[in-house]
Amino acid sequence: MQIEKQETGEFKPLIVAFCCNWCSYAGADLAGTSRLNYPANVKIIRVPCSCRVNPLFILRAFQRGADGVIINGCHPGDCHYSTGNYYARRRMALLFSMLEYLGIEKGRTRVEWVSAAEGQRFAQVMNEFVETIYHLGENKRLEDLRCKR
Amino acid sequence: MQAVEKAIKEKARALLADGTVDRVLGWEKGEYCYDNTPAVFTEEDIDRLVYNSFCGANLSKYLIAESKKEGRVLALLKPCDTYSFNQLIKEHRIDREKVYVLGVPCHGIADVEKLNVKGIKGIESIAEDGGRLTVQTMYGEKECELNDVLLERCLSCKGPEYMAADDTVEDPAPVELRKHDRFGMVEKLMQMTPDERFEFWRSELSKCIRCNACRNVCPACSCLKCVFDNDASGVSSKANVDTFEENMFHIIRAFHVAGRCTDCGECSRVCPQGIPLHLLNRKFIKDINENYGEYQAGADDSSPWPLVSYTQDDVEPGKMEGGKN
Amino acid sequence: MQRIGVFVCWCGSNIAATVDVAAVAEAVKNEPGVVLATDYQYMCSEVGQTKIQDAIKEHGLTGVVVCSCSPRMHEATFRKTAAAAGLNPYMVEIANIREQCSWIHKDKAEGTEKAIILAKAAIAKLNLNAPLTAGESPVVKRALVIGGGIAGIQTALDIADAGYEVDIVEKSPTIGGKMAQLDKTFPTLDCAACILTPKMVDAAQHEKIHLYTYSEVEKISGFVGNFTVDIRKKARNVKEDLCTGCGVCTEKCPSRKAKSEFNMGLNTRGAIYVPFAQAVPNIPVIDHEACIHYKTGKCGLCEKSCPSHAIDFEQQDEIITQQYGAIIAATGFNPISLENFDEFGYADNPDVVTSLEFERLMNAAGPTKGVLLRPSDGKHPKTLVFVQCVGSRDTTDCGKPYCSKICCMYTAKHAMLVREKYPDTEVYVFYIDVRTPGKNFDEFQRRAVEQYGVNYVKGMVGKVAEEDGVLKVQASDLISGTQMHIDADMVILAAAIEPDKSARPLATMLTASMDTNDFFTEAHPKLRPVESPTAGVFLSGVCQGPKDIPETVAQAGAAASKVIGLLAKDKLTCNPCVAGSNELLCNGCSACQNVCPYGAIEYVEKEINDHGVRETRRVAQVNEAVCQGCGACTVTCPSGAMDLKGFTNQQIMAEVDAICR
Amino acid sequence: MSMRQDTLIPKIGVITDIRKDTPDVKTFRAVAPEGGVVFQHMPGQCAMLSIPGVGEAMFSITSSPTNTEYMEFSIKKCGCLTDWLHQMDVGQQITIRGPYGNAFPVETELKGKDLLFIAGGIGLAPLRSVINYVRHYRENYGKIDIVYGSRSKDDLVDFDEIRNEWANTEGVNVYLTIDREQEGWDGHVGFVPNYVKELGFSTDKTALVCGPPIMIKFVLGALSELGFDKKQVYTTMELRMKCGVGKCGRCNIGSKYVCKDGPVFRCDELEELPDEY
Amino acid sequence: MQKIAMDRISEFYSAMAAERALYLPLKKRGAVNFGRWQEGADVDIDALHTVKSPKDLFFPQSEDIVAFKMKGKEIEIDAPDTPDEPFAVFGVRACDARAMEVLDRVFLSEPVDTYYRARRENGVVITLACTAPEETCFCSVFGIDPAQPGGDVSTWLSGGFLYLKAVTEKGEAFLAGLTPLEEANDAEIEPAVRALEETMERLPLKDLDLTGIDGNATEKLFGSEQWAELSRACLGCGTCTYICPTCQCYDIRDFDTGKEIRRYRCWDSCMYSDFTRMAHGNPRKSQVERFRQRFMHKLVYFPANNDGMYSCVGCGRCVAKCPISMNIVKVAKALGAEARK
Repeated sequence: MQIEKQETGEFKPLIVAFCCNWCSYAGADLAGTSRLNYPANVKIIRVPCSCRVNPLFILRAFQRGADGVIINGCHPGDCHYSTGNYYARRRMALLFSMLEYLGIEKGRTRVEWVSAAEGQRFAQVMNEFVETIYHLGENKRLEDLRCKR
Repeated sequence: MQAVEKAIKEKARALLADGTVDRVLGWEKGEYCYDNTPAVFTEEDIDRLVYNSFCGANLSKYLIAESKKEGRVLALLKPCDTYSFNQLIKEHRIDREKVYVLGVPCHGIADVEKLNVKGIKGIESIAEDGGRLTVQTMYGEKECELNDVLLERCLSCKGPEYMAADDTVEDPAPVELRKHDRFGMVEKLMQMTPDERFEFWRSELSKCIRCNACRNVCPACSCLKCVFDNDASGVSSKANVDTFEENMFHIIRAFHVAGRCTDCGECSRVCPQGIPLHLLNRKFIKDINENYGEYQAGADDSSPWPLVSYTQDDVEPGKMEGGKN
Repeated sequence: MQRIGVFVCWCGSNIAATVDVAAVAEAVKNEPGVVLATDYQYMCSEVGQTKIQDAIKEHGLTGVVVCSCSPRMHEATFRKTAAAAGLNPYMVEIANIREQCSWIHKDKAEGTEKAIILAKAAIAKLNLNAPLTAGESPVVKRALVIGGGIAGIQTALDIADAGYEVDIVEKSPTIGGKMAQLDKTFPTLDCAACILTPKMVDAAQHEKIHLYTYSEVEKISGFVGNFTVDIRKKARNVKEDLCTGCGVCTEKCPSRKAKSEFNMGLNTRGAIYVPFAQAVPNIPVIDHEACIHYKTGKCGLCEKSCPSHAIDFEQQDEIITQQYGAIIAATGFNPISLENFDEFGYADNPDVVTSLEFERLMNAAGPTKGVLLRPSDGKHPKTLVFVQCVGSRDTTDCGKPYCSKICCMYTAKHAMLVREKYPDTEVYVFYIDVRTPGKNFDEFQRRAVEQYGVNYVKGMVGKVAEEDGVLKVQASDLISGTQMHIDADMVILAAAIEPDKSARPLATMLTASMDTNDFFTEAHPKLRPVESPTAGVFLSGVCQGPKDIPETVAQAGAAASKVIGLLAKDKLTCNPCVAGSNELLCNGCSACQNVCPYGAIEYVEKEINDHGVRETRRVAQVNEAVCQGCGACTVTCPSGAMDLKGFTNQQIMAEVDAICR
Repeated sequence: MSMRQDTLIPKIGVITDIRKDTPDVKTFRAVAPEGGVVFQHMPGQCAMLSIPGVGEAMFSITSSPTNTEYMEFSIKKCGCLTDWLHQMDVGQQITIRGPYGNAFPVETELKGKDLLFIAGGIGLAPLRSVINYVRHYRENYGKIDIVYGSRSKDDLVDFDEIRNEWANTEGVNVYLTIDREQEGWDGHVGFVPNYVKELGFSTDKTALVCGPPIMIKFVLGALSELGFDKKQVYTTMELRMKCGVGKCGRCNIGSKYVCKDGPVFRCDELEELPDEY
Repeated sequence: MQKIAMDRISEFYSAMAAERALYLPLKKRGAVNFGRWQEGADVDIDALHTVKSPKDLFFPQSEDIVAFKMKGKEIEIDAPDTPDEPFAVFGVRACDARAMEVLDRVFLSEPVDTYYRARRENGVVITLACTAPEETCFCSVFGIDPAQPGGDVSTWLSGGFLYLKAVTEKGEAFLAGLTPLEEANDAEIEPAVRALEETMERLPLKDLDLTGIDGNATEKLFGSEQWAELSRACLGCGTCTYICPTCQCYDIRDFDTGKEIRRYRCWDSCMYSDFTRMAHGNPRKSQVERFRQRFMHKLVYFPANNDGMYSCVGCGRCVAKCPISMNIVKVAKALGAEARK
């Protein structure tokens, strides 16, 4: 049942999506309730707020073979904790810029603000992101080769 | 600098004598003319204190431990060291009351590695006259300009002002501030293609031996226990077991000091493999300056740093001006 | 190592149609810690829940993973289920295989594969869960309202009516606030005093309300349910218990130079004074600045004349310390200073007045007894020019970027009242936009134009200059595109309003957040508009943002109801998923404190034993009753000393690992 | 495929029995997958036990080499790995490598001697191996005295074995003590060092001491008061160990490696080492 | 003795690389380290010292020792194959060659470390005599002669030629297979050897006196009050340890790849604060103790266990690279007087 890239020869990107509990996780639920399709490659991790996402988590995901990481939070100004996503925005803006500086493809990381009402948008964002990663191909620059063995 | 050294010793003696301080944190003469070691002196051994163009070590980090001890310490800080000092004050790491800061003028610190690269090896002695170095080596006498062998950080000198000082030593012959494009190399890298950048950093970071010198010398990396040493953090590691970890360690280290790094350049100075680690820090500094407003860590001792602040209309992640793709 | 039971729900066919539930259970049974993996049609049904409970007892489970619908749906259900079987409710994790799996994927193989990964991630996380206990903290059944304007009064009354003790702290000698200074109120034009003063009396007489007037909050510590507040009760130099409010002293006082605050400095008052006749409490206070006794040591007329010997020149400030369960900020507003608006000549011309000054000039209890006379020469003004948006919606340094919201309406009111009382006057109103969204508001403003013949001119006044007792007003009419020159007798400026200056230091004491304009920030701008993000702190009135009286009263009531909801509880159950600091790792750098939106983090000096090394260190401590569990602190902490229970670094990393296997 | 051999590569041990000795000590019985002991050892030697991914740590082998059916380890719960071990069920596999370090000189110096065992708390674990060894070869040794103490009666490890087997062995005297009075305890109350002094053993014995560092310190004092020479006293040490073979550089005290030159030291040898433990 | 002209040196490299994997000093972004040779590699045999010593080739900074697959309650052990690739390392200086003897003492003593042994057996060490020692060099203090660098094959640079001479049978066999070499006379390297001897006389540290600092000095030196001052500025980093050709402390750690647990060992440093930390305490609580451990080990404990052999070879790497310029020379000088008292 495991995704075996070698087996099929076809590239199936692995996407880790961090969703804040209050907006985007609910948005993802709404996408589900509305039966809106997006690829199964996306696996969601629930966090209380986008500001809970540590850069270490993102790098860890890449290390372990994720091909893309997306962080979803409440729209700026709508954070359940009022300021969390503002901090997340600064942290991620700087982190992504640094990754780009190190020559890591820009498209592999993304932040999207998705509200609880935006099920449609959640599905759309995921579809787009998977598409982007599909075009970028396998993550080779941040992975840990030991995890491949 | 000899005049400055003399003035430092005089001030130190006076402050020790009148009980203002009970010890002095400075540099001690080494085995050669260039390997001065940070040291703590008292009245008895203050003669061993040295001050010249090889006193590179930023002493501010030692004050974390020194200010925990009894009594008051006289700390010799070069202008750029005072930024680190301030940042540590801001983070409540140094007990300001227990430190007497003596600002000491600096004309730039010479980099022995750069002398070696110039073919000046087997150094026996170095005479300093104004900006000129006369080096006696095992293989003959060599000469060079101090300006040609300065540490990377001194090329982008922050200037002769002290951000914190209880007293200062006058500079008898101030030198002109060097003009250098601090972010030139960062920009050059951003002009490269991602592949070229990736290759650049791979070839640099693959040299890393995880000796932690960059971390342990860094005044901003002053955690009691680093995440990379903490087994419970899930990312601890003693060695770069794979290419990824070489990246990860340095990305996270740069991220953790982002907004707090004063660009003191100690990381690059101490790296045994000569990795230009300051280029990581400067990338963050450049991004912060351009997107969140000019910010110099350590210019004051109280303002919240950029990563613990925000504005409602900050730039969106991925939208910072990057390089060509 | 945990002993984990995994329960895969079919949700009828909702899950089972696209996910092979049996295969999921089979695939996870060898995961670390798993001792049991099974599936059932409806885990949330009574039978399903019983299955879980039986398994907990039978297999000695230390944790439960339910693969089912969204945790937003049934996490609480399954936590209760587990708790009933003796398991800590926080040892339950949900793998969302319905909303985020079966409902969005069509291919069964694909859905099953994903469900297995989601289940494994939940198991990996659960392996690192620790039992959490929700802490409890007692609630002091007393509320503190800071500010005694209409907002504060209304909030206090509502809370007191529900049976709780309320203290009002008001810095001026009387409650009543800005509303007491108003003449009529829009859009109904009823008299402000007539509707306000009864409320002031109600508050004073309410057995549950205690007024601290002429008092200020000096120190606040503690947290929701249990604040400790120091209140400085400034010396009035009049003994409250003896004073009968007869007013003899105020009449006898020979000092007459102090400007009346109540009348906006348009007339004077004595050194011992009551701000206005209906003041509550009706007890005078001595203004040391103006008092001859304090300046020269002589006089003492008031003392001699007081029939009840209530004057006490020696009286000192008093500090009152009191516990509160909730604090309501109702600090109100002030018009901004117009000193910097040179173009209107406010500082130089007494006949250029602010709208609030104009209120006093129109008020029967005002300096002119309600007759409109211009301040410079006491003559009847014939031509009046009203200027709106003075300092509002102004992005220069002099003004405020926001709309002050009330000016359009009160200007219309003023214009209308002037035209009604003095039909011979010519009234101009200069405006940028007229904003009248509110019940009967637009009708009101239209009446001013249509019935009362007020000249509304879209445009801004460029300059007001006095020339031979006439105010030369230069303005542009944006609609006709012409320059206007009006010889006015009075110019009335609708000054922007700003939060009272006491709000900022109060916010600091409360660790409540403020926006850049010093208005208090709400916990959520839409859903929690009367609460501060700091638990136990509530917002009433203009301190939260510009608003008119009805809105203020509505918000005051809303804040009161939130407070009542809090005070009705004997104990507060804290969210156990809060941050916690590992003191061995804490550097004491304050980064976490900087990003905490709730002021939940404190630093203490503490002796630490770090693997045998003992030293005093500055370490962070989280107040679990205040922390809401956002996790901002955890990421800002470089050493990882700060972690979030229920979402620890290790747990999230374990989920990442499980997903990326 | 032939299995690569290196001392760092462990073997598999299967847990066949778990006994809860005290609230925080469990004794685990392990056998090789094909049955029998995982490897031979001598009393006092240690083994590295590990759960891959959780941790690896050194534990003394508490079973006697005379038992060829299984090995036993008494383990106190005090960290990540031990927590894990305490949670496991019978049938779980763990990895074991060893034996490491020296042993008590049961076949040389101790032979024919009267032996005095002094243990506190979990410190009985390494001595239990010796005690059962000398009980097995009873004829090779003289009189045996065992002083064992703990915080409370619930903290006495292997209590049943002590009471039912050791105390009933010919020529073996067992003296038990607990730190504080406790209901249901009619034995001696008091700290081990004081009890040793009270019992006043004659100095012709050889003492084997193990327990918490503070207890060892005071027992050594007590023995010296009684007139014991340092050459008559053995103890066993615990330091952070990684490799077990004296190469990784972690457990040395001066020029000695605890994992290789120890863990058993005669107290006069110990005295020569720099004070760094 | 054989020789090859320096302008044909790359022929020599390809010839060696054809036989077995060839490692030699390569320059990468300013730093010279041993690296695997391939056509066009930036070889720098003039560099006196590589940053990392050739120790890395025999005792790699990190290496997998075993792997485990966890299946429910069962554990499957998967031992890696013995490293068996034959290789040659060229450009090893006399000091680093001696360092291997030091490491041999540790890893080849019982119980033998089979990982190290395999690499040692598979590797041919081709040393290179120094031409321009620097002020940080003090190998002669340990009786090392940089003109006779040892290894399996010794080489010398002189007059535009590289001279080679097999020292061991392994070396001889290796040389025998290399075609581009010409025969040479031993006397041809004489000028180079003499020049080196003269330079050695000028080294400032050549008279470093270690008298009294030996395996018997524990008692005298362990309690010295100088340790506190000497270690005061120490950052507790691992630079000295990791660039040292003889430091051999290691750590064993597990890495969960998601598919299996890989157990690997990696260099560790006794200078690190957590080196000896245990759950309940740390026998070396402060940097003074850790600092002392490192130097006592090199100068006292190691000689005590190894017939007086110091585990320092005077390569001078730590002298040049310590971020705060505190090093074994300063320590030895400070303690020497005390030891000789």
